[in-house]
Amino acid sequence: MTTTTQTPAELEEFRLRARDWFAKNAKRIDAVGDDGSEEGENEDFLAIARKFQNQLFDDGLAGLSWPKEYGGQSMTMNHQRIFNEEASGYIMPSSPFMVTLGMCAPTLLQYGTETQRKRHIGPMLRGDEVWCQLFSEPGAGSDVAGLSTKAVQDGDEWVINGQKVWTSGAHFASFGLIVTRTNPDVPKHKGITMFIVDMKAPGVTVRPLRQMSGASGFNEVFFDNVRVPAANLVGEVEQGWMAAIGTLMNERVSIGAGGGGLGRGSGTPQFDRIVELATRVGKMNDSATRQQIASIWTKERTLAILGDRMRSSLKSGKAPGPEGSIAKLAGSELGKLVADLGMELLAESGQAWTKDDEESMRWATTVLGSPGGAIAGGTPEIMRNILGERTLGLPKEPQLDRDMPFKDIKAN
Amino acid sequence: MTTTTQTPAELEEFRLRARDWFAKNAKRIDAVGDDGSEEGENEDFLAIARKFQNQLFDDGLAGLSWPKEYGGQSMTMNHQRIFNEEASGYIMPSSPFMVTLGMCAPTLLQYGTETQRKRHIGPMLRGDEVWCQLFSEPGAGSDVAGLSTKAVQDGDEWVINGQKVWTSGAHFASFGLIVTRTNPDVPKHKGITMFIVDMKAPGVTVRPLRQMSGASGFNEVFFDNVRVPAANLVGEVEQGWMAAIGTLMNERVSIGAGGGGLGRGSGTPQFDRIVELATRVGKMNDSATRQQIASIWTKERTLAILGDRMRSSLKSGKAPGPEGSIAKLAGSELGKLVADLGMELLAESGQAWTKDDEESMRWATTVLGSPGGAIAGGTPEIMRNILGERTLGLPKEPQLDRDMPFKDIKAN
Amino acid sequence: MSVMSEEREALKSAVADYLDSTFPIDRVHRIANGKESVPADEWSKAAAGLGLAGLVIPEEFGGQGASLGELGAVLQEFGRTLAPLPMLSSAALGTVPFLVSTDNAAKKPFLEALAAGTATAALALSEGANQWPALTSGTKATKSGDSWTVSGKKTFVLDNGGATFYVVSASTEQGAGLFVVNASDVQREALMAIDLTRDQGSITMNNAPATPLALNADAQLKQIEDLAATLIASEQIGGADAILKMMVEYAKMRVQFGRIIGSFQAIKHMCANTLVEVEQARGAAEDAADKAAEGEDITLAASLAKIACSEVFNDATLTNIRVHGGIGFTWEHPAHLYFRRARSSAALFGTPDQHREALLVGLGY
Amino acid sequence: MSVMSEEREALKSAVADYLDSTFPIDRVHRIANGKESVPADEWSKAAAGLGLAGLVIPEEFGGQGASLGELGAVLQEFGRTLAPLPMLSSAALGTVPFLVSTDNAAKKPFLEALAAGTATAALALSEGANQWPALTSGTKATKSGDSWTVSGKKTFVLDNGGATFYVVSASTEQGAGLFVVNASDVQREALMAIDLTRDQGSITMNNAPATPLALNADAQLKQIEDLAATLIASEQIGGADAILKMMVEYAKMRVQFGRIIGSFQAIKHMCANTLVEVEQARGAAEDAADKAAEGEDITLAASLAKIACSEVFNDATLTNIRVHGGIGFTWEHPAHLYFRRARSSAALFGTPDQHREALLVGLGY
Repeated sequence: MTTTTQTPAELEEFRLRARDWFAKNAKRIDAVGDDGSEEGENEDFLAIARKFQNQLFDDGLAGLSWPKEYGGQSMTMNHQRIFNEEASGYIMPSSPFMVTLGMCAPTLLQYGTETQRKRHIGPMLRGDEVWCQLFSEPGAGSDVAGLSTKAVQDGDEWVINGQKVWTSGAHFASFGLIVTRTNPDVPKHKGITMFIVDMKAPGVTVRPLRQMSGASGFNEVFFDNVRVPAANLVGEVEQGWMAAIGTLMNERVSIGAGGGGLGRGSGTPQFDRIVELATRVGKMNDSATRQQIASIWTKERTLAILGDRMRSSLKSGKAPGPEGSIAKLAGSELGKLVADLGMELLAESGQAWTKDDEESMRWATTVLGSPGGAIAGGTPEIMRNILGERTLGLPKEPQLDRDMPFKDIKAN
Repeated sequence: MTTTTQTPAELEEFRLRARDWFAKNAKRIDAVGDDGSEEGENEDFLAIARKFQNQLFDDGLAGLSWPKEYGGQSMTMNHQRIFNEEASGYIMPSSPFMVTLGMCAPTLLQYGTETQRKRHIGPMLRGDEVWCQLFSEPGAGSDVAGLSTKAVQDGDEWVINGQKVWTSGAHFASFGLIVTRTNPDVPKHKGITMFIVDMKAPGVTVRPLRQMSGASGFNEVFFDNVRVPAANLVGEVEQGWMAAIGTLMNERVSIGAGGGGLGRGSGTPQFDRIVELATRVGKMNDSATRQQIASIWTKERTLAILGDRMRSSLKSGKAPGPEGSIAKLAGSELGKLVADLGMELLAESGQAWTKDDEESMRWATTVLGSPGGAIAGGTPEIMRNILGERTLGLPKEPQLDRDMPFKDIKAN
Repeated sequence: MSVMSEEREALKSAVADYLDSTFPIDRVHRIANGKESVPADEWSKAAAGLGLAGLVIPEEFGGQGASLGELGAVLQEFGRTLAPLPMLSSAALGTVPFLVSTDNAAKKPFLEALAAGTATAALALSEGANQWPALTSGTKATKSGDSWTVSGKKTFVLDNGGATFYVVSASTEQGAGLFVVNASDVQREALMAIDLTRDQGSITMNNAPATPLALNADAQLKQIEDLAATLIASEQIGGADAILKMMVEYAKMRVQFGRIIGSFQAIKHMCANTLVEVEQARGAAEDAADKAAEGEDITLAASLAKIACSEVFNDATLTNIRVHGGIGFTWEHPAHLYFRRARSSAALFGTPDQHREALLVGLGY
Repeated sequence: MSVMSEEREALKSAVADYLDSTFPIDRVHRIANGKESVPADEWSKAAAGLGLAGLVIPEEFGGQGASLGELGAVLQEFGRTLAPLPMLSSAALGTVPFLVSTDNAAKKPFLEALAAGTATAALALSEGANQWPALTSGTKATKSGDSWTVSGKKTFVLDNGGATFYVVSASTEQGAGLFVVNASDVQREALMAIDLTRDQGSITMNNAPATPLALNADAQLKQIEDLAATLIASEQIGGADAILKMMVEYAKMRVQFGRIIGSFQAIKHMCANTLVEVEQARGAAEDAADKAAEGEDITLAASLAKIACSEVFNDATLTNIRVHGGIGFTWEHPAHLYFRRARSSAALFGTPDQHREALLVGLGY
């Protein structure tokens, strides 16, 4: 991140430039609840997103605060903030690039070799390279450091065997950042190494993972003797855990800050949606319903205030605080409240509906998506541990596995 | 407990006898919420309770299922059940004897010497001896086995030093069951010994412990070189933990089963009380209020059903299950619901009132009593541990102190 | 913490054995996904073997003459296994209206067919969402000579696709009536349903020939609604109990951070809270079923059971997914089948909010 | 996660130092128990030293001319310490009506006395429980010649016992009005209060001489209610934050089962949940105070703040007792002082339920 100063006039000029760009290139959000984030991540949507990102890059509006030498604009966080402000109200079809730009690229910028950065950051910013993040495993969910995918050195290459899971975008990604176990004889956090892996390499199998709602944005990825050149090592051998933590913290900031422009604006879409439903079923005068609807408004507004405060705080140069975890917990509570009230208001028609009743269908999707929404990206229990230990300074639980060689740890 | 069979006619005869006795000797519950349990435990109330218990004993209705040789009636659990059924609807001023008869006497019956039983059980049943239970300590609350009150043998006596807390009735008790640490060099559960202690002995100081509500049913008890004859040992030296667990389980069954007749009957007193309040403040037509009032009814009824099922289960000879802990958790949830709704309905007058407004005063007492009600007798967290580990069979947490000599354990 | 009689336990256990061997959850999952189907004669075999189809049908009509308490116990097992047989829809909901009716001649042929398992009944009361107890105003029954016909539309009918005949409420010139209509005389429409293990649909009747079961039947209809709430609650508590076991089993097996996750208080307490809710709701469900068996007024007990069982089933199925973490919200895991069933059942025969309101009315407020 | 300016942080910190040294919680506890009393000149000393009494009074009237944002920050510190000084009652609630009024001549003497700390004001709006926003119908103001008198009764007045004068709402022939009435002209009655750290009472006025601050003042009264909710919310969030710190401190120190109890997930997650609530409510409280400082319409923001801060303060004070276990519900422990304050503040100037209803109305529904 560069920190050159800029005059208010320069910033204002930039704002007008961004405003102009959005007016020309983006679609306004007009439907209730339509913030562009629910369109899924299929190939069609990827094409739209890529075109959008290409344009952004070509017009010098991608990677605003990233170094010029890798394809960024070397501008300031203030430019980014202004860009985000102008973006609100427009549909930003950027979700296929969230992992690429929000998690993988920052990790490469920090831990990658010069060759890796020169090679990849530009295409990432341009939307030409989609990346995925290969961390979670079936046996290592909340306990990411418990991973067991192996990488073994073989001459100038490493050979990877194992399985990853919950990989967003693996089915259209060109590359992935993978963490592997390269030394099982040291404690679990100490034997982990990170690589760049070509997702089209022989031995990589991507299988979509269908969620309970029927959606399948996640994948399982199998590695069967996948060979990776030593040049693809990210950071040092057996130092991959720190890089992985960095990636995960970028994820949290990225989700929290609204993912480089994917902010949901200042509206109260869940409130609007529930009011529409309550009005339709004739419950807007029922005080029990009203209390709950008002609670949805308060939670949504509070989350918006939290987001604003987080952005001002980041803007003023403070280190990111616990806001990401707080927002995640508050967000899943809001999600549950909305799903529960929606089901109560719809009554029988929330659980069975005619084919043409798209509204009930959408509500069912909301209800079926809400449990996963609370878990993906870290369970509420893990969030509470993070807040309790890192923010409040409460002691960790006795950790039986912390100093034990990985191979001796009790596992699934 | 004797298990002699009895004919239906004998039981019916007993029922009529009990019914007759209550009609002659007890007062009917007529005021809403007045189940006799809120009258506190002062000396006046003790005199009333003692008179009542004397009469019960003299008329052969105390200790129904306990052995005749110690002053009981050697009847069956069916007699006890019938007695309890007949008791419902009457005020039972038995609370000063709950600890004595529900916890201490059963422990003496199981672990005491023949001399101890002959000496104490009769006077306990007659209401002449009130006992207290000296388990909790300031440093050992949820972790009762972490107690540090010491007992050291000195010839034919033991010398006790330390402090106990949360002792109900210590200010009018003649005797107490105390658990002490007699060996700090073995793991914590293994160095505990139980004694009978004369509460009037030199060196025993009882200090009432005022609760946040202003009530003071509990005490702190200090032991300063209190000498106890070796004959007062209950069970074996260093085998006191098992006896203590027994006492605590009796407590749970006793509370759960309605404490030998102190059952709350089949009514819904909290519901009745909240309906009265909601009616008075004109909220009985407000649907948000109605939903909550109905929830109070459902929880109260569910608790009553739980109690009935527990009694039938005990009656049919099954071992007591997790009902005590379940009822305690459900009961404190109900308490919170009632306190919260009461405060919302009273609005400003729940937090300030004129001297003659006894209703507001009573509500304030409810609100201020509710946090303690949830904690006393075991916190919700401990209840959940018990249910999770004993009932569901989930593994215990890593216990760092389990096999460590007591003196090496980290303490407050 | 059950207080069932030994005979009832024995029946429950026989049904459990049959369901566990015939409909293990993997098979239910395949059936839900349309990869396998239930043999057409499975129900009549179960009827012959365990007497499930005619469980509460009096012996004089070929049934077992068991009480509603037994029916509740059996429904718990169906709820536990999600077995795709019309136990709730036909042997419970579709059958109780006949028990409520006093017209022996009218009900005889239907009950005999039901008891044999050669026919299934479906209860068709609802005329639309957010109306509970169900209205009858949208369905008219008309008498012409000695015969009745019914016209109108009913919806949210369980196991609609397989029903042989329908028990339909309708308005007549003398208040509400209860009629039987053959499936061949109605037009069926399938609904999309959140519950993948039980089909649901609506029927349209245009002057469909109908056999009257009861006329001037407002009181009977109320009784049927109460029984329906009680019976579905029994099924719900069975599901919730299965889910409690599922989460506990996973919590005892899954390792993270070098420990069995059930040793973490967060997980342990989620399980304990579910246990607390389950035991309370079980009490409420069995209390209602027992009162129904005794012929007592179950207005309050039914509402209590439906509230408690809906809430615990909803809560437990969500908690179970939380305990499982990622794997719990995949399509392949059976957790969502129960999650879906819970949300469906909670909405049928009165939502918790509707029953709470009904409780206060029933209590005179 | 505060986003306060440095100046505001400095003021907050100076006030914190003063309160921590002058009113440590042990002393507050003794004062609450009547074992010690606050020196009569403490408030005027604080007024002279830190300028607390006249914090938001314009400089032309002898005050500091600070914004409502600063006032909110200072009130957080008073909420944190429960300091028994009339900061909320007089310097906040008793002062804002004067800021809303445009009658400079009328307000001058009162504001000067307030700023000097030689007088304290009390806001007397309420005429009874369960009426929010407060009615004025029970209090009549009558003009005779050039002078006004007020008759009626007001209640739930904070720091009633020490007030020098009252700001009273009353009905006049032309709508609602706002008046100042001297304490010497009213009859005071103390109320029993759940909050032991702040007295509360009612006043009866019989033709009490009154100075009008605003007539036709319905809009101003609404504004004062919104400001009152915002200001008490600032105090509440300070209290909740103190309680979060108290529970965390105890959880880091107390040992059971050979472990610091804060290492148990049950305790850790209680603390984390409180943190989550506190940070959200802090955002809501500061957002409302900042909007008020900017002169924006705070109808919605004030309700949001009052709801969030009431709920977190109530929840946190209960959780804190749970974390403490037995010791937490003893009289000697300060936990209950906050528990009591929380329940008092939640009920004043609109309960959470009342504000939720108001929010929907404010949003046009």
